[in-house]
Amino acid sequence: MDARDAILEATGIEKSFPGVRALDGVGLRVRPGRLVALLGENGAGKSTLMNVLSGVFPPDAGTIRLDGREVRFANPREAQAHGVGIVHQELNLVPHLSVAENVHLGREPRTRLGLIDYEKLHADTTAVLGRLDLHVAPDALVADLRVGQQQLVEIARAVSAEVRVLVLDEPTSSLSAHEVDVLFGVIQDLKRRGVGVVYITHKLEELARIGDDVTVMRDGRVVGEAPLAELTREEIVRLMAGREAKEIFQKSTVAPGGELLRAENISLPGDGVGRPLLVDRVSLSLRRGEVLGIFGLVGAGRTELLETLFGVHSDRATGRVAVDGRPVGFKSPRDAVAAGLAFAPEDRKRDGLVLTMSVAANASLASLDRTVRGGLVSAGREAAHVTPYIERFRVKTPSLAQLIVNLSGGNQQKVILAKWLATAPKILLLDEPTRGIDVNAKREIYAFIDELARTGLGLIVVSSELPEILALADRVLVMCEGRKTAEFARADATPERVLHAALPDLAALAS
Amino acid sequence: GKSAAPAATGAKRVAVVVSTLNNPWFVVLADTARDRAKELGYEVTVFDSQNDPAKESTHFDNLISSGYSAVLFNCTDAQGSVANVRRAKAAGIPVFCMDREITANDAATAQILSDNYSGCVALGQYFVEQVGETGSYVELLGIVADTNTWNRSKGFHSVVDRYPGLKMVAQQSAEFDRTKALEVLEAILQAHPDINAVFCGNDAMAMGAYQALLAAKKADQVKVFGFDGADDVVKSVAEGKIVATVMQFPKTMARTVAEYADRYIKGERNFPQRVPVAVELVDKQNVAKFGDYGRKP
Amino acid sequence: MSAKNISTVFARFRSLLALALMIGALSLLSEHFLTADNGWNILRQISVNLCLSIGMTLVILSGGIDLSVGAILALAGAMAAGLLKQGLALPGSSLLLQFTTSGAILAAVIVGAAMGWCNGVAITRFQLPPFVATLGMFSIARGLTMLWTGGFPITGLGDQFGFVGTGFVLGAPMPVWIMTALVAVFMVVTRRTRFGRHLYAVGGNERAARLTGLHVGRIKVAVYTLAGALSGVAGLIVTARLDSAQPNAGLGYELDSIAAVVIGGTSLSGGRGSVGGTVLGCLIIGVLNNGLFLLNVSPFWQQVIKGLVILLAVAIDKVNVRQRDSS
Amino acid sequence: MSAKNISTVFARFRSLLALALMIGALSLLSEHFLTADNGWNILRQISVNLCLSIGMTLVILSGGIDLSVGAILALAGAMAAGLLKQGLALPGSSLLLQFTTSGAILAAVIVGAAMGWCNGVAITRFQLPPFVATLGMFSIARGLTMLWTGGFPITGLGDQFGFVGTGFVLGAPMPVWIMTALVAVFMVVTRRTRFGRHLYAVGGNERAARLTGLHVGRIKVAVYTLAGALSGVAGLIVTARLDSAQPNAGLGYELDSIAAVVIGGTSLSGGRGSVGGTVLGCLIIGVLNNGLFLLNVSPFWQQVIKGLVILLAVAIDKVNVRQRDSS
Ligand SMILES: Nc1ncnc2c1ncn2[C@@H]1O[C@H](COP(=O)(O)OP(=O)(O)OP(=O)(O)O)[C@@H](O)[C@H]1O
Ligand SMILES: Nc1ncnc2c1ncn2[C@@H]1O[C@H](COP(=O)(O)OP(=O)(O)OP(=O)(O)O)[C@@H](O)[C@H]1O
Ligand SMILES: [Mg+2]
Ligand SMILES: [Mg+2]
Repeated sequence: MDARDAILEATGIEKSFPGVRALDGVGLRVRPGRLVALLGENGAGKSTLMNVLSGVFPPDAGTIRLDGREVRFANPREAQAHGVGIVHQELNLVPHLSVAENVHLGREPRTRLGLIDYEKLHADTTAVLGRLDLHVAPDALVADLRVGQQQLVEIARAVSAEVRVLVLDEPTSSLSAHEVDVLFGVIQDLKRRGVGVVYITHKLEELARIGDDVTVMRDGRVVGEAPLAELTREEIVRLMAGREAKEIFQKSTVAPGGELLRAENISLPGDGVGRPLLVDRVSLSLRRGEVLGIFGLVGAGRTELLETLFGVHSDRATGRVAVDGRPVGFKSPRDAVAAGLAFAPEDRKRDGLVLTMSVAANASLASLDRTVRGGLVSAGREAAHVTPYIERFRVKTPSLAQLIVNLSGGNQQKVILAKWLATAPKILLLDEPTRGIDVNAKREIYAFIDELARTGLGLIVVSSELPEILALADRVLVMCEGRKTAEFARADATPERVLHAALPDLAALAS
Repeated sequence: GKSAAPAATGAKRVAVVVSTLNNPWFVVLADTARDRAKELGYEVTVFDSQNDPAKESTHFDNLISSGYSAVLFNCTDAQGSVANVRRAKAAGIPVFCMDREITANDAATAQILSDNYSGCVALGQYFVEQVGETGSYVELLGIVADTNTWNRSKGFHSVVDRYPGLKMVAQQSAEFDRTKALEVLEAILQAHPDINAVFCGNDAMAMGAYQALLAAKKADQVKVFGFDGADDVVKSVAEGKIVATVMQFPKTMARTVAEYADRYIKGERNFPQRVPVAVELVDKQNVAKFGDYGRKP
Repeated sequence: MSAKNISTVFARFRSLLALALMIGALSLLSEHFLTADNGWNILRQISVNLCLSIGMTLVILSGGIDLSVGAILALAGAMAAGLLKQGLALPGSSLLLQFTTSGAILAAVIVGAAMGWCNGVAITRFQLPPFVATLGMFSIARGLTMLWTGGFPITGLGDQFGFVGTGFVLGAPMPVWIMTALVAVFMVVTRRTRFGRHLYAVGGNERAARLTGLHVGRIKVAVYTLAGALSGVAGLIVTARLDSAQPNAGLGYELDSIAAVVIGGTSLSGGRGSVGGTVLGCLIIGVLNNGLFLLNVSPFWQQVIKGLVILLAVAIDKVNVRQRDSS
Repeated sequence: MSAKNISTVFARFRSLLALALMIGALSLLSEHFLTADNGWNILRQISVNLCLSIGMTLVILSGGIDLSVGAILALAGAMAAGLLKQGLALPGSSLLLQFTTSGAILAAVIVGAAMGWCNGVAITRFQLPPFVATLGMFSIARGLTMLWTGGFPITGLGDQFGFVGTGFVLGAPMPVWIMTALVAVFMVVTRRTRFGRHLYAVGGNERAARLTGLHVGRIKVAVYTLAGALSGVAGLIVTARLDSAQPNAGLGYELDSIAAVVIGGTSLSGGRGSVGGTVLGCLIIGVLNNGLFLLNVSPFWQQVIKGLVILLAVAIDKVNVRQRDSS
């Protein structure tokens, strides 16, 4: 077969949702043994296109050809039967089934009696997990895994099936550097076997390692299609945004003010599984106008640290916290909010959003008292209250009344940030704030963090992306296996030293 | 609650199995049977079958295996309860039915029965007397899955249907329930504002029906008939609110079965299979003689 | 008009359509249906279910369920009647508290609220699933009612008390006034107050609500307490209408009220629905019951028809609904 | 042993603890409790609820609810009894189909399955919420039972038929054998078959199940069909024990069986729980009922105590449960 021949070809795909034209005559070619990177801003329609290709919903118009023959997928099962596999942007696992059962869901091996052959199931699973270098027991419950591990289970499910076309929608958003390396190895392997891969990402630097072709989408249309080699990074960004790329983020220098937050000896015992202390005697301080970056590998305990500061684990955590010099005992997130803290969690669907409510209701939820007049919430005041934040982040939504579940992933994250800024917090805790956010939005968020610091807020930013931490932070705190292993001033934080402190075996040597 | 004196050790145990305690009439029946058996020196347990023969069957299993000496029984269903009684009999435990009969003649030791059918025949005759031979009326049935509902209805119709001038404009179930009766009759009155009478399968429904008529300002022109002899209805008959009811004698029946059981335990074996306890029509004329679920002393 | 509003209106419209179809059909089938009198009738008959269903709507919106509303109704009604008739003998002393009519009315609402509060505490502090907590309360409240009444109705409560159930004000029956006032209040509460908004948030995503700093526990306790108090009000109406507190009042009402809420479009998984929808749900059920009696449909067929109409009423509502899975 | 197994065993252990405590207390309080006879009694008594509850477990695991089990029980029992006694007159012809005992038994199970299938279709194809669909079916099946029986019990079904409810095999009552066999089969089905695991997947995350290509609709239809068939079996047991099909059999059983499932630790939101837990739940309820009678507790207090014990049994289960919210 000629390498130029597409396995899968979509032409003229259209798809509308109430109030949104998500896809407007989009085409895409997937060729055997090549990876096409699908790029575009948040809300450009990438996930929608993939949902159409994998049978989640039918297109309003357009055709899909597989090996030149027109096909119609009424549901995901039919797409899979034709060899189209997909890893969706958000996790789609069954929390109370085991890893092995999730990986082979719908394809369980059976004994002659018709019962599930757990021996073979576990052996097969161990083999796939081995390919992905994921070492968890095949009979562990998925609910007990970390997000990153869950993401790998999801990928394991896709690669263990016989696929001819594999769609990966932001698969690396919660993976560690090592896990990304392993994944890329697997992708190269699949390409060698002639599988066509569609890869959606906002991390342009990943493309150099695995990409062959690039398709750029904007506002539901394809605005550029070319082999990767023919495009520069600047061109890609310009295609995505439809405007010249802005200056690379330049951090402003502000002299930090007085101490805002002090935490001493924060510890959080585990629940008996895994290590005994998820957070192990961590102390930190934060000053007005300062951005404290916390770096660490996935599983370092950063999320737990932020959650503890925010009062989520008051039943188990120990240590002292003071805000503005006054000791506070956060018994619940409510106390923390009252003391001027805000926390944007990493798992937004689970912890951040009320999916049944509108954009406006989500944005105003933490500061509803500001929209109350005469005891009643006034819709006008609510809109006036949240609109500046919605606009500031350029949330792409047809209206404030749109249900938030209908927004693209990146835009949902922006609404969460809007929600917290609307409370006029003193201290902002951001856990992976740019996960799943496109390049331009990312830059906006960086600028925003910077601007907030200048107005005197204290910010703590947790990120697994080293460049992000280095660009943003005035000070970098490094964690490894629950402990604080190093702290650097901005000037001293070189990538090598920070990474060194974050790696388990080397951490002891660093400082 | 009426607290029981602790039974003497070694006292024999007697079970009272009652179809439901969700209706005061049956509460009187069960309480009287319990109290009489206690007076006679027995330890007594009351089992509430909640109108479910399957629950009743569970009670029989329990009482058979824990060695009761007799069962004072108010069944949930004439036919559905037969198997239970036979099991008790096979285990050597005598069963004495009260108020409601079981269809088998060889299962219970004795049955002290209130004759629903003939009570309603009498009521039907009185109904025709009061309402006249022409007019329209509504019938409120009890729980449609209950045999007594139909015994009463049939007894009533065996008389009333002989008068073609008396038209039943609606026949609906209010499930023996006061609230339901109120609501059902309210709706029916919309379609048939000019009825002359309401026949209710029990007294709770009669009270509910009366409330509906009162609210519709028709209490004067529509005659309400009940069945049971519940206290508030007897009072209402005296006040002229309800035309008539039929007194069943729960206390008499309950005391009699308790005494039969006592005699059985003491060795007597000759009991009549069926002892009908005559029911009596209660109307304005004779109402003074009735009260407290029976005839005034 | 925004997409949300259009779709909401549309969904509401479909419930309305079901109702309109029923009303239309019944008007043709029975000349007695479309009369002012019958209208009041229907409204008065749904008043009890609607009181319960408002509380149930709050509970279901918050992500819970309440199986004890019928039992609390009975207990509250019996308490009011008992206190009014016999007063309260304080144990250990020879004191007897006498209650006025308004005192007894207040007591019923307080008893209802207190039982509801217990539900809320069991659910939040002891983390019992709402189904279990309120099932336990169901059994307890039924038992307490029996113990309080001895299994006998308490009757003869006086005209003043009876007014709550049978009185008329400005031509409309009291229960209809009570129900209308409650609907109005709780429409505003759910749509326009902070508490209402928080309620939706708790039901929509409890974790997110907690992490946003909402007082999740207190909101839930408040919801069950309100549901209990509303059951108390319903208990008063039932008792006053019959001039009698029935120990077995409200049997099976929990399912009726859940049905009204669900037919009104509120999602049993919480966070989605409205008091307005519940009003429609109650009306659909009320009109159906009324119509079946007006047409003198045999009791056997009534059940079959009722089942079919409930299915159809909701199926109408379901045609073309988008956004089915949003998790 | 993996983390999963430890925590499962621990959770199971706590339900067992509640049961053991009750058994211990009752053995001390009543000499009649710990006898072989009473043991068989309890087992026989829970057999009907357990049949229904197995089906209910499947339904709840799949994320649904079934309010029609009691009504289907009554219909299936009445059909079996009616067919056995009177046969089936084919309309439009003078043919009368006669049924043997086993034919009637089969018919009951088929009728149950057919009603359940209707539930499943209403829920999947017409997208009705399970609560509404099965509530409609509840009403329809009750109505059909009334129409079929005319409101009268059907009795005198013969010893052969009665054997299902009252017979003994190898010293154990038939209902206990039936229940044991069903428990064994459905433990294997839920834990070791594709269908069983897919059931958990559908209940745990329907969207994921759909996106993974599972036949979500087909699985749900199968679940409700099975629940219907199991209700049919329960109907047979009830009818055979009483030698009489009661038109109002099974009233309120839906709540009893949901209670057993929930007390057994199955989550009402689906995807979590087990048939084994349900067996424990039924046993807890059965032992409680039995004990209250043995101790001669007055029926009114029984309700209060039952409510409290249910709360306690589940509260024991809740202490220290980790991983409470993981969705
Ligand atoms: N189910 C839906 N209902 C309504 N609107 C939707 C739905 N799904 C997507 N949209 C809208 O379609 C547009 C495209 O969304 P899509 O999720 O495809 O974006 P994306 O390119 O994947 O963005 P991101 O990078 O943030 O994931 C957005 O405006 C989104 O709000
Ligand atoms: N469900 C779980 N089961 C067992 N151990 C867990 C679980 N969740 C977290 N842990 C433990 O807690 C530690 C911290 O995990 P956590 O995900 O909070 O780290 P993190 O630094 O925030 O990483 P991430 O980048 O994923 O947010 C992990 O090393 C792991 O041992
Ligand atoms: Mg996307
Ligand atoms: Mg984290």
